[in-house]
Amino acid sequence: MTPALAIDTLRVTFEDFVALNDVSLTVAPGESFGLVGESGSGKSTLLRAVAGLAPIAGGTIEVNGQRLDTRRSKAFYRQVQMVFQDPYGSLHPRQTVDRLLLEPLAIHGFADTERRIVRALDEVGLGSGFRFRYSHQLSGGQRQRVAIARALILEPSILLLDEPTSALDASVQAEVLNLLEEVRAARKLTFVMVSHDLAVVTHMCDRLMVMQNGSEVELLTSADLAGRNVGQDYTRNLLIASEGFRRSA
Amino acid sequence: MSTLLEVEDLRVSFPTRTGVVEAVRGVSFTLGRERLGIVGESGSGKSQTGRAIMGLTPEHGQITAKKLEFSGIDLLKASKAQRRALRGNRIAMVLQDPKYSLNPVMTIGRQIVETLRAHEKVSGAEARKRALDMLAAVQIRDPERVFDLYPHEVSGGMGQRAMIAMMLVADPELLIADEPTSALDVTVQLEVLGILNRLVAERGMGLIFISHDLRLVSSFCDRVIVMYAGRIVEELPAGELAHAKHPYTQGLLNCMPRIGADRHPLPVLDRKPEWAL
Amino acid sequence: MPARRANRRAWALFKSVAGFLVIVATTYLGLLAVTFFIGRVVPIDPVLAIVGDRAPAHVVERVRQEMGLNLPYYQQFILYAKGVLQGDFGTSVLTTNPVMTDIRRVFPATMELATVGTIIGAAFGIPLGVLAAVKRGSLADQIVRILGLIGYSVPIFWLGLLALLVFYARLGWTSGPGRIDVVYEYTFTPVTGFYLIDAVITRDWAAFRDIFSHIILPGSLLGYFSLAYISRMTRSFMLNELQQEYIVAARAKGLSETRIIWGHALRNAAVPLVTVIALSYAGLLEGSVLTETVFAWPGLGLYITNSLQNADMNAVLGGTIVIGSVFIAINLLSDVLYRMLDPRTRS
Amino acid sequence: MSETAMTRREWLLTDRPQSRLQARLGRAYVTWRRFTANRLAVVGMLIIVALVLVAIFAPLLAPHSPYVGDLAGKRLLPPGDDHWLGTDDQGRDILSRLIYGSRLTLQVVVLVAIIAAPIGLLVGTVAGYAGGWVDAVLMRITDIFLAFPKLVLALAFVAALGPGIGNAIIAIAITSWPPYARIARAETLTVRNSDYISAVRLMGASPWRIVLRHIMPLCISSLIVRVTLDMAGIILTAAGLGFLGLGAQPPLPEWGAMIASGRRFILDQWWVAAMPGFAILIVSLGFNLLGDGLRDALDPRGSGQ
Amino acid sequence: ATPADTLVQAWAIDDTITLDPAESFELSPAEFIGNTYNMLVRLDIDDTTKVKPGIAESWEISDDGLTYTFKLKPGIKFASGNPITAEDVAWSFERVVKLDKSPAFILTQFGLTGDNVAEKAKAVDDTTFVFTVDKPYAPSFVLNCLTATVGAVLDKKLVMEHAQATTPSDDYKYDTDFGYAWMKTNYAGSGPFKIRDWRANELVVLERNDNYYGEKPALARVIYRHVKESATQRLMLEAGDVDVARNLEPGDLEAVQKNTELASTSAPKGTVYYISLNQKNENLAKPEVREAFKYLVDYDAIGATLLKGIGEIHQTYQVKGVLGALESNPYTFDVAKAKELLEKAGLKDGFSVTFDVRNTQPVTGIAESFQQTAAQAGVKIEIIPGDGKQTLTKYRARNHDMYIGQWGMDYWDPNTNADAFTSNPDNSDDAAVKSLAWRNAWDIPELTKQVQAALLERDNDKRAELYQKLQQEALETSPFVMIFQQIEVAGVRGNVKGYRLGPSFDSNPLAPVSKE
Ligand SMILES: Nc1ncnc2c1ncn2[C@@H]1O[C@H](COP(=O)(O)OP(=O)(O)OP(=O)(O)O)[C@@H](O)[C@H]1O
Ligand SMILES: Nc1ncnc2c1ncn2[C@@H]1O[C@H](COP(=O)(O)OP(=O)(O)OP(=O)(O)O)[C@@H](O)[C@H]1O
Ligand SMILES: [Mg+2]
Ligand SMILES: [Mg+2]
Ligand code: NI
Repeated sequence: MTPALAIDTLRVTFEDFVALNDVSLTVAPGESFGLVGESGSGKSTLLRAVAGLAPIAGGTIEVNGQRLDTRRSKAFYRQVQMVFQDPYGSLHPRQTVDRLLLEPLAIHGFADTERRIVRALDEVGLGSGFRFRYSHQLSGGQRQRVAIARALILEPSILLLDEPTSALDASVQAEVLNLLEEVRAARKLTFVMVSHDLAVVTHMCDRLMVMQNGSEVELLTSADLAGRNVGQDYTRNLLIASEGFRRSA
Repeated sequence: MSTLLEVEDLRVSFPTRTGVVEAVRGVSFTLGRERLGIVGESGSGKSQTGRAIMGLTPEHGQITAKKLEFSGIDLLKASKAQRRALRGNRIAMVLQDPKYSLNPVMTIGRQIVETLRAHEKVSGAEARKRALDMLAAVQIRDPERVFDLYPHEVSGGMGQRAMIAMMLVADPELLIADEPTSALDVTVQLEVLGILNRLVAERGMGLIFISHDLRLVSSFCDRVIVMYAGRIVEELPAGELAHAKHPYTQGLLNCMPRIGADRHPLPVLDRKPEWAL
Repeated sequence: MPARRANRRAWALFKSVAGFLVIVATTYLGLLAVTFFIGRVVPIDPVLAIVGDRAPAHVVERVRQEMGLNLPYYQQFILYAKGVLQGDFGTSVLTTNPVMTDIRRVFPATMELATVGTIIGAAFGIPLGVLAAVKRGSLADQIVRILGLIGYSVPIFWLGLLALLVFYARLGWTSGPGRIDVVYEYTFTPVTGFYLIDAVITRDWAAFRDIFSHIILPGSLLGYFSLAYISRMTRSFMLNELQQEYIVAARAKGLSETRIIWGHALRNAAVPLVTVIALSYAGLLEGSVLTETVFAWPGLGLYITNSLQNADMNAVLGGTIVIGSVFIAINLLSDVLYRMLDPRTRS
Repeated sequence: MSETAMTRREWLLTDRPQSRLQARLGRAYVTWRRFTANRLAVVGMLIIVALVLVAIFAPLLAPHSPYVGDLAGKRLLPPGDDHWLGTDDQGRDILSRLIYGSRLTLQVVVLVAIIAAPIGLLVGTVAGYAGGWVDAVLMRITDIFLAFPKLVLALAFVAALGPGIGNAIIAIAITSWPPYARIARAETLTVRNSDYISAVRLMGASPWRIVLRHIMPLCISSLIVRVTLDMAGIILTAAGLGFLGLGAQPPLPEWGAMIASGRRFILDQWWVAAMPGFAILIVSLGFNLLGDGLRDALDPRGSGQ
Repeated sequence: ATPADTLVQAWAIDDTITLDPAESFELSPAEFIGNTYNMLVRLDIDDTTKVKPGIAESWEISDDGLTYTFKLKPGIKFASGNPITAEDVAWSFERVVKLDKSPAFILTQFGLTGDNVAEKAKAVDDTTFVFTVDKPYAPSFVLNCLTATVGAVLDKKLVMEHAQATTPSDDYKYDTDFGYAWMKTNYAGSGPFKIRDWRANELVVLERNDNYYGEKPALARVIYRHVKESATQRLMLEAGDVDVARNLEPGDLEAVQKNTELASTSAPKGTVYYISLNQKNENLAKPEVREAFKYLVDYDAIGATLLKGIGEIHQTYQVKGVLGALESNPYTFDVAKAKELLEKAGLKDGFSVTFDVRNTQPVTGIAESFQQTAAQAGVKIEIIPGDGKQTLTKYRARNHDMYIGQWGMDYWDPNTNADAFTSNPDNSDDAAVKSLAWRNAWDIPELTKQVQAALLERDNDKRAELYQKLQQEALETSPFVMIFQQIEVAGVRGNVKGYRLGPSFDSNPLAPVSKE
């Protein structure tokens, strides 16, 4: 079976700075794959490189068996979509939800826009009451739902999620995570999800990669992590830290 | 334990064009030389509570309280100058994000010295020495170097330490920390908390620790206040978090994913209108 | 490893210097081309400036040939560019001096005036802007705003003449048009061309007083215009800074409002203000034609306009290049100042 | 929820608009309310509205002919009963000239705005979004225009095109777009790497689509503000050109030209220059107040708190 | 206040572009040169139809009218101390002719060329200079021409010390520049004052010439400050920062006249203002239209307002005071008459026409007034304002419809204006002589011949008659609507004595001026 996403020795540099250093990974269709690591370790850069938003200096990316050019085709964007970290920054401040959702349909020339918009809003649990609101009239969680709806409206097979809940309250986080799981199940999507929160990643993903300074530290399954079965000290430290403050420490 | 701060029926409201927004609606608590955590979701009024105590409520905001007393001083009656003299000297506050809360065009050293000199008449050399000591106390390895650095030249964790040093250099009795670590990486977060913990213990300060992370607060503080929509819905000792009674508190605890616990879907918080009453 | 880093740094330095040179060179080339183009499209016969209206036709023809105006345009441009590249801006038809000599004479006059104007504008504009921002919405804010807006909106030659009428003719508080009284014309020796400085250098205090009383009126007038701009920008920068978190932090430290406003907020607002002041300075340098007319000030603005009206393109080009250079230099300087004031940009 | 129970205001202010139109109107209404909360801004707007009305109804309002005067009998009369604002050096009624001149003033500012602002907007956004050599080339051109003494440039253009109000407008427009380009570029730079633009890119939108439909609308509000604030400058530049004889053609009652021709009498017949001066002052003030108000209303950051 | 021995004048001197008499042809330098140089003969400002001795003590004209012999005053010196000899005179003539700058034609029209000038303008001995002309011109014409600044006598020794060598070419066949480069900014004359300093657009400083042979001026120094604005000049005059203001407009002039501390003086100048109608425009080419336009100027109103004090209505092209000037102002503002004429021309409903107008006063005001009055007869005039040089460029290229112009005499003789207004030897586009008549495409072979004839009429009275005839003809048929003759005015502080203005700019004398 061809992997949904195959990355081989991917390298991204910003001027002289190496943000991603020869990272390789494969994600099977329908799999949910996690990326963890401290701030600046290159997690977002990896996703952006796949999406064509970061300059690729070396290596290859294959999506559903097809190698990507530097210039992405329109067809590519129907396979791969992305949800960004900051719900306050990823929606155009001057556009209504309706307009936001219409845009991808217009670009790709879909005909039955009305039906699709209504369905997409339903799918993310926002009634049509939200359709003509501006983003500033929405809460963080609602915004993130709109962003997810926007990503899904083109019916991609791969969804890239860059810390989709880190800006949200814990209670809202749960709702969004649940929503993501639902749509994944319903649409048989492949997820690549970034988070700095180990708990979130293990909750959502089957396998995960730990990153540091733009390189891979190790590849683990969620079960490994739950069983504290990790190979590297760096990962172990992350694990300990995620358990909260210990007074004696 | 002597009481340091007494708050009774604190209310903060903001007149806006669409009506009056009540950010804090009758909050009461007392604080001794202990660590008090305030948790609650975004917009629940945690920060405004802290700022009201500091006297940093935005100008058009209105504060009322039956009692707002800091070690015998009635803060509501105190003049502007008196309050200013208290701030930084006896009550201090650490803000969330060092990236925004340090003055970008001043060296870290100068900003620390400035606090000191605003409250005490000390010579330049003396002030510098005390600032360096303070930097060392927040476990900065090379204080001499960091003293002359600008905020953008240090990492987030380092900046937050500098912020703490700046706020503690005049030896306050009460420290309000408003989400002091939520902008930091998990590993760094713990280090900073460790420092705070030690300073509070050593200097015998009172601490109000504001955060939205229930688990973090309960592991760090002695007592926890849970706020919802400007009110306190529950107050409990940190250790008894597991036995929280209020459904809001319970919901907050439950909805977080846990490593190893396989809960699909996650339980979600079902807000009840009566909580806000 | 360190060697490589040093190398890289040298390379980066080289790149930025080279980039800067390319920018300056292309800007100059653009200025040159545009000026040349203007010289050709202006429907004024440059020969007229030399021979006048009453010259016989054969003299007109001869002068036209002497000036090379019968050559094809591209040849004229090459000749023109060649001269300029060799630092020869030619002679001004109107004054018969080499253009650079003229400019060396008129430019300090304009620069002195603009400097005084900017100093006045900044000295009053910044505090007023700060005041308006701190007391946002108050009466003081409105007054500063209206004062500034009037400065934006009033025709300068009108205000200039009124000022002359009041302060010079009626009250006699200041001296009149010109840079210096004729009495001093032959005792006072210009050194740098900046008369105030020259008077200090030569310790001619009587002359200094006279020069000062001449410059104060046009200087204040220009100062008012730059005040209008500076106070407005100061206000908006200050409002922005006062919203920042570090102001809250400064308050939390117990600093006095004065210190917070002047020491923290303004210190940060100063960073973009430098650019604003530089821009307003540049604006005064080139935009003072009308003031110069009213105050009989022998400056660059008049020189360029006059030259343009006579199609004296050498002079126009020289003046333009000088203003362009000063513009570039001011930009550069404000960049440097920006860097000095804002530690984030030095790394 | 029943429609009838809703007041119009509630309908506009609802956070659950039912249609595109309602959403748009609601947004406009909020902006309008924010704007009207600023009293000075309302004053500014009233001034501009008055200007427009005066321009429209000039023939009804003007008591005399703006063009025909009585050189021999009524020259340079001080303000009085028949001529409220006095007469000029051709014996024409200044008030009538001012009233008709409002048409020209409007024409100047409107035309400059619709020529210069779009040029600046396009150059700035394209340069900012494209980056690389496109940016370098466009910005170089902008810099050259900026480094060029503005008056020389305007004079040259007017000289080349021939004098007259239309050409003065073109000349002013040509010299005033570079700052707009800079603003638009700066704004574009801040948003071009934002997530919401990345999101549009991820949809497969072409660069042109992104610039035209997503970036430009963002720059427009700050541009509108800036243009409004520049109006005074534009009127004054037109006046300055008029002062140098390159603006409006006589006998057009262009305010700047009126000041220019009246300035000869400033010491003895002050009203000839002062009246158009006041007119310019008031209208500029109006535009400035309006611009200030618009800035507060359109910029969500500066408002509210 | 100004120093007691210094006269400070505020004046727009931005037209000074050279101080070399061989090249200078503008107004303000004429005054500087007139006061700092000497010519063979000078204009008598008390009777402007006459000339009086300058450097020449006396002169004789041969019977055939071709040879003029000048006897120089003995023992006189240049400001440098060098003696003035006939050789200096001859050399000055040679220099003018060989350099051949704008005003050179004033001398070369007598048949001088680079090749023959040495023969035709010759020093016989130290004090005798002989000038030979090619035709028996009217002596008044020749002598009048010699009063022009181009006839200034230069200090040959001094100038040649600063001369630069040049390489001869087809255009310029001489190996020296005759001190041309140096003379642009320097001085080598013998007048009552010498030029000490000239800073373009800033100031000109004249200083007493202690070597002057005549009566020494009372003033040690005269300073001209460049001030353009009339209002500014007036303020400076009132404040006492200048002693004389030279560009006062009617309103300011009136105020000066009312001020008891100030006085004013004025003199008609040799400059006329006119509206010209390009005959290339078919409407304007109709004789009735030309005449009608002369009825459409509101002369009285303009004269009483816009020109008050600075000009007087003058409908002929020769200025008052010059030989043969015709005093006749037959036209008045008469719309009915104009309409009648237009109807005769088949333009009953009027027509549209453009009007190039320089953006200075009083021409703009006159143009606007004309625009209004012409509209009454149905003529729609579109004014095209422009900078001076710009409208002039267009005018010289005959691309205008109407133009409002100003014409200053080249030298104080009726020929100059007759030649400009009523002579057009060749009306083709590439004509060699481009007079004002040519610029307006007014083809007048007959009048051109008359102008030539007047030049050779040696009897002054007859000559005057010829010119009057020419003017009468122009008055009726020319495409020139003559409007006024300029009056130069100066506001003067009360303590200045002896300040007066002459008929031409080179005859505004400073030597008699003193201050109390
Ligand atoms: N456009 C860019 N230009 C220069 N450097 C960049 C750019 N984008 C990212 N980087 C650098 O690349 C490194 C990796 O960044 P990245 O955003 O991928 O980190 P991350 O793992 O997502 O961190 P975080 O958890 O903070 O989001 C960082 O050091 C960052 O500074
Ligand atoms: N200046 C203000 N004007 C009007 N309302 C305000 C103002 N500042 C705060 N509020 C409102 O007060 C309420 C409480 O705000 P506060 O900042 O205390 O929340 P918080 O609990 O600190 O939330 P967070 O976790 O997001 O920091 C919010 O609903 C907020 O909208
Ligand atoms: Mg990231
Ligand atoms: Mg908060
Ligand atoms: Ni009337």
